[in-house]
Amino acid sequence: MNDSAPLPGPSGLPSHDESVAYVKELGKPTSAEVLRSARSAERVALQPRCGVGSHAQMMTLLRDLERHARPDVLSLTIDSHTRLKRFENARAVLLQNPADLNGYPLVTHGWERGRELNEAVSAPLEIRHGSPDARALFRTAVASGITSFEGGGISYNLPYSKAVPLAESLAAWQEVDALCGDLAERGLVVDRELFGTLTAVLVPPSISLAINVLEAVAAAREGVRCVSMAYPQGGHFEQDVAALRAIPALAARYLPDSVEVHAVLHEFMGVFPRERANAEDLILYGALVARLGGATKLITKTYLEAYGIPDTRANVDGLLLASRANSPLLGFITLDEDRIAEELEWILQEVAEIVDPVLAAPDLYAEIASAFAAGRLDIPFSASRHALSEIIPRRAPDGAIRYFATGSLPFSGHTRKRNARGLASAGAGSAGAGLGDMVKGLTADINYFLNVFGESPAPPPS
Amino acid sequence: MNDSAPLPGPSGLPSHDESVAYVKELGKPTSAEVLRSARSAERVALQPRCGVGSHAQMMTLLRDLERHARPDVLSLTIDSHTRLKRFENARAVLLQNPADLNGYPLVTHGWERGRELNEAVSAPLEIRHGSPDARALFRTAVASGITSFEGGGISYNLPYSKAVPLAESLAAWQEVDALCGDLAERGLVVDRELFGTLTAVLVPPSISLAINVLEAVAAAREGVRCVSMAYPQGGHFEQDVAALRAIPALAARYLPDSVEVHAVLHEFMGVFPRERANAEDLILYGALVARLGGATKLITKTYLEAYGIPDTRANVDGLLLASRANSPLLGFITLDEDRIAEELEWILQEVAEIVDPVLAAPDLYAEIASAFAAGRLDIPFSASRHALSEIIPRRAPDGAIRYFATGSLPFSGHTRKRNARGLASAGAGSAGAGLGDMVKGLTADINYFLNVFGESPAPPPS
Amino acid sequence: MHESETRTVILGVAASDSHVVANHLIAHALRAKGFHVVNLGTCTTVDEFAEAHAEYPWAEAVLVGSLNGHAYEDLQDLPAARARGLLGCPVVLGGNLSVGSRKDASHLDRLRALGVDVILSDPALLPATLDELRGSRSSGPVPVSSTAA
Amino acid sequence: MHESETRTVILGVAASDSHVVANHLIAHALRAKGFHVVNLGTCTTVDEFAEAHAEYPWAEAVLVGSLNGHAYEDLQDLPAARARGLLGCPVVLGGNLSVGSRKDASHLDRLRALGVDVILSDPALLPATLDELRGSRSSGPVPVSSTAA
Ligand code: B12
Ligand code: B12
Repeated sequence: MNDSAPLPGPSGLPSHDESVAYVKELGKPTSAEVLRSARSAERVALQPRCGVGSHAQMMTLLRDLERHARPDVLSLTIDSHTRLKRFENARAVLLQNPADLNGYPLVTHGWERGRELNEAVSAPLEIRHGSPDARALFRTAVASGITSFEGGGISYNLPYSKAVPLAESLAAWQEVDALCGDLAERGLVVDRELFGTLTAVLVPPSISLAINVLEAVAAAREGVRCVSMAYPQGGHFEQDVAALRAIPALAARYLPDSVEVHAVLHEFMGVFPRERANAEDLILYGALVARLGGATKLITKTYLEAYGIPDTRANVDGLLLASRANSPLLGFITLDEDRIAEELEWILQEVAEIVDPVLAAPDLYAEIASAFAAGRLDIPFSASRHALSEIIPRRAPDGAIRYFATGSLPFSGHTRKRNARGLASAGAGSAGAGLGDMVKGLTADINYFLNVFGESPAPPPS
Repeated sequence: MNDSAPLPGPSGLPSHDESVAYVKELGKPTSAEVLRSARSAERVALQPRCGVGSHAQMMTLLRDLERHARPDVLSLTIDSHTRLKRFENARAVLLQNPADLNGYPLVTHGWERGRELNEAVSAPLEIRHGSPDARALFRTAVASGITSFEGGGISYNLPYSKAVPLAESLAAWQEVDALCGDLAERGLVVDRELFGTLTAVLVPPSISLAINVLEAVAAAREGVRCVSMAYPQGGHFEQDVAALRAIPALAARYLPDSVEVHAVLHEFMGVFPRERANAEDLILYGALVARLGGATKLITKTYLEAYGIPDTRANVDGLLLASRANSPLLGFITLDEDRIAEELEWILQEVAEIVDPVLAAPDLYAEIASAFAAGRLDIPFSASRHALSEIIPRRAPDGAIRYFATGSLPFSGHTRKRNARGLASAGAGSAGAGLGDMVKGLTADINYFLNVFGESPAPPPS
Repeated sequence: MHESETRTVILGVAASDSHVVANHLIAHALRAKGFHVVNLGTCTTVDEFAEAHAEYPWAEAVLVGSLNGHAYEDLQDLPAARARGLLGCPVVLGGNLSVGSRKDASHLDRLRALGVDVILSDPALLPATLDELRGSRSSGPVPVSSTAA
Repeated sequence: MHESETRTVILGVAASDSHVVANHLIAHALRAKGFHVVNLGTCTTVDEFAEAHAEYPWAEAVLVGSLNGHAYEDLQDLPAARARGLLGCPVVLGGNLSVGSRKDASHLDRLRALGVDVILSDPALLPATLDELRGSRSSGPVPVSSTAA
């Protein structure tokens, strides 16, 4: 509990059986159980992001969040040294100034402290990180009795690292998934949440969902039994609702019945308004999208999003505001169902065009790697060299995210035309426009909500 | 500013011209101007209830509310001694323990202190009180440069006092309205808000609106130029939205074009849930009703409603939560317009059946008094002997408020049948049921939102 | 002391207070249980309660509601009335008894000090309370601080 | 010192940081203005920046983005590199430069102490800043703490 005391040395991890027994004795539900009961109660489970470097402060943070906001699941957000396996850097910063860490270095702190955290609160914990190779972290998490683990061989590689080959991350995550399979056989279903949020900014729904499907299929093959597919709120209501509703449809089409699938929404993950009132409008909006789209879980934001990692109070306030979306008094809201149905059809069509050829290949992992190399699979704004980022998303005049450039995605002519049509009226498509104009247009699309709220695009103080 | 200093003695009030000039120099908009600009911006103006006995604390309260929540209009809620002209009691409590007052005794403090309050904030002030005879209070308010004044000869008598004859309160309010007419001619339009909220609990929309119409017609005849018609949220979405939308329709039908008319919603004024989360669901719901019903202004509640007068922080939180309803991101919400249109038609029909005979009489004031004496006009749960309270409201199974007993209201057979039909399925109408059953049913209807949220009907700690 | 067949109570809302919904419901409910309810309604001063008690000296209790937070101020005249030998029956008080959202116990103490005999929060407990008061009355003096709040 | 016709800059995101959207946009924008942008992308260590500078010694500046709050830790090796005579050009830093939502000025000071020459928040100011740096460079040593942040 005392950060200035020497850190526990690398210690032998308990066996899977011991960890499963530990979870059973913990006396709290697993993440999978919480998700299942939220779904059957038709409410959206809420989860904050939270992670600080110091163990003592992490305890306090979790306890305070639970006491004041009663989230359904709590996060251990891991620092970005740990996610890149720079454990020595994490240790160095931890010893020098834990407040400089942007997350909790679980591997460095060790699983005994993980159990301490787990025992401190009654909500189950999830590890949120961004590791292309999360094996050490996963083992520490299981030993800590933590029942939900985010990531995947694609979604925790391309947005998070520069040069890790996909083959490597896919293999590492295959191992994590297989460990989950083993745990499931021993009686512990770990919720494996896939990070369909990707690079978060202007992600076309069909890209997010296609990656979700590929990782889910891979996970299911290794014995994973509970999959959460996450989608980042894009900002266009009917498109976002359709994307969430696509998740059960995709699960039915691509996954065995034995796998439980949940839809997770990330409240808007792009440029956030700076004014508190505007940020709160956006937070509530995101929560309503989750509710009306039928998401099982919502990952919340705070009014400090534009500024930096929020303080506890802001995190609590974000959760409480989002929980208004679970109000029993919103039955009066009806939606433009025709428009949603149309978006849903398009999304399912695009996802099929992207994933069907990949799933038809004999070796899924090899095919994923070579499809990314060739651009048949792609994500916008890749942090990694191993995706081409030839696809360019833009917003249509109504705010929907469309493909401005489809790169080498194996899209039908019909899909391509529909996307072009959506953007044509935006003037975004003027083929003659120079790079400068394109960057200007993209920037405006990224700053979408600033425009909605009439905030200037000036960046927050560094 | 110092409550222990001697209170200012009764001092000569400035002339109307001096007060009008003072308001012009104040450098802030009048309430009428704020309402007009909210309406043209299509946003709901927000206003808290607030009033404490001590002058210094009232200053602080107004400033704190403004700083933290930027309401569009601020209230001076007056204590209930002052509203009954028990000025000596107000003075006694003020000197002994100002915290024992449930509002600000403006007459006792005097108009110079009223101006101090007015100058302390940039939002215009409204006096909210409940005085059957508000003449002294009105004169003090005008001298304080306060540009909005709530009440009316019916709505501030029947819910607030036991034995004041209507002829008396109507005459007192006729004087107040005439003073407003005089001020309007001198260039100051005072917003006269009518308290259609009445006894607040289970008020059938057509009763609230009928009283609004009668008071508005009376006010317009005396030269009042800006009328706010207030309606208490009943809890049924389509009915409440229809009631708000009825207000402009009634204004067009019954009032001259020269009178500006605004719709005001009171967030639910009945038994409030005790749990903070549930109370906040109800607060947000009320704010959404205001927005979607096109109200110009919303009077907010707080999560402490069930307990007592809220502290400043709770009041701020209530305003901030309600302000989410002004979000530009709610355009996705569509409503059951057919259902709303149906309710609207019913409401307009019922109001016409109530008010048309009264307005046809040669002497409006005399007719109002004798109609109440005969039950042709009536309100449920009257605090006054001068209304019969023969009408009994109940909730239909869908939560809508209907007439269980229409008393001596001059309703058509059609209206009576429609109301009975609405309730029939509730089993509320079983004519043979005893008084005990009726009270049980009424109590359940009053506790409606406790049931929605699954809270027990146990009363809050006294 | 006069004892009628039907039991009588005097009901009303405190002097500065116009909250009347609970008052209506309590009157209905007690009548449904067979009580004769003399309902003085809202804004009832201590003097009015005393007059009513003088008119119905067999009334078992005076039931006062107070919601607006002014209970203490509104019952200021109770000690004087009692000193004059008025209101000799138990005074039962219920509602929201002080201004503000966070209540401490002291505000109840000062009400008892004024002479309030019973402080109740749930009106459903009134019949049982009245029975109990009648029981203790026939056997001895008015209990001074029995409370269910 | 080699001066090519087209002006060259080295761009990248700090060592532990994968936030890349601004990086893409800045690269595009500078290219649209005619710059040759050597974009090292995300997760770029000080050593990698130094290697790139050794390869493009005529580069006018190294532009580092840092969003995840780890700027200080990620630039720990900058003094050592400078001591070895590497990265002789101005280092311009921008983004979200410390962990947390309430920033005080001290975190900028410690970055300057590491050898960061310019701290900028708005990337639109980059071209003007680069012009200014070139101007002051031809006339004297690298300015140590000009800042527009
Ligand atoms: C409706 C209402 C009004 C209506 C009343 C209409 C009428 N004539 O009845 C109107 C709008 C006129 C009104 C006005 C005011 N109100 Co008002 N009102 C309410 C409200 C919203 C509901 C009350 C109600 O009818 N409830 C339904 C009935 C059935 O329940 P109840 O009254 O709570 O009573 C229960 C118990 O208290 C108990 N009980 C009640 N009486 C008795 C008596 C006995 C003997 C017993 C045993 C039990 C008992 O049994 C009931 C059932 O559980 C409450 C807040 C709330 N949501 O509860 C505020 C509230 C009571 N009002 C309040 C105030 C301050 C006022 C004003 C003074 C405001 C002002 N300064 O302008 C005015 C002035 C009125 C006056 N002169 O007294 C405050 C009281 C604050 C405090 N104690 O700290 C409350 C709590 C609101 C708040 N949170 O601030 N109000
Ligand atoms: C999208 C996003 C992500 C994506 C990034 C995808 C990708 N590969 O790019 C994902 C989901 C992967 C992600 C992950 C993380 N993120 Co992040 N992320 C964001 C988010 C929501 C938007 C960033 C963005 O793309 N903005 C659009 C671009 C155009 O603007 P920008 O990056 O803000 O840059 C502007 C300025 O800073 C400046 N600028 C940027 N670079 C440069 C360079 C120079 C030279 C100059 C002059 C200017 C400049 O110009 C830009 C335009 O104004 C922000 C919060 C927000 N809403 O802003 C958080 C945010 C940056 N992330 C944050 C964190 C903590 C993380 C994580 C470390 C969380 C964790 N512990 O798990 C991880 C780890 C990533 C890592 N290893 O570094 C924090 C940083 C906290 C802090 N500094 O206190 C933020 C602020 C969120 C928050 N409020 O907590 N994130």
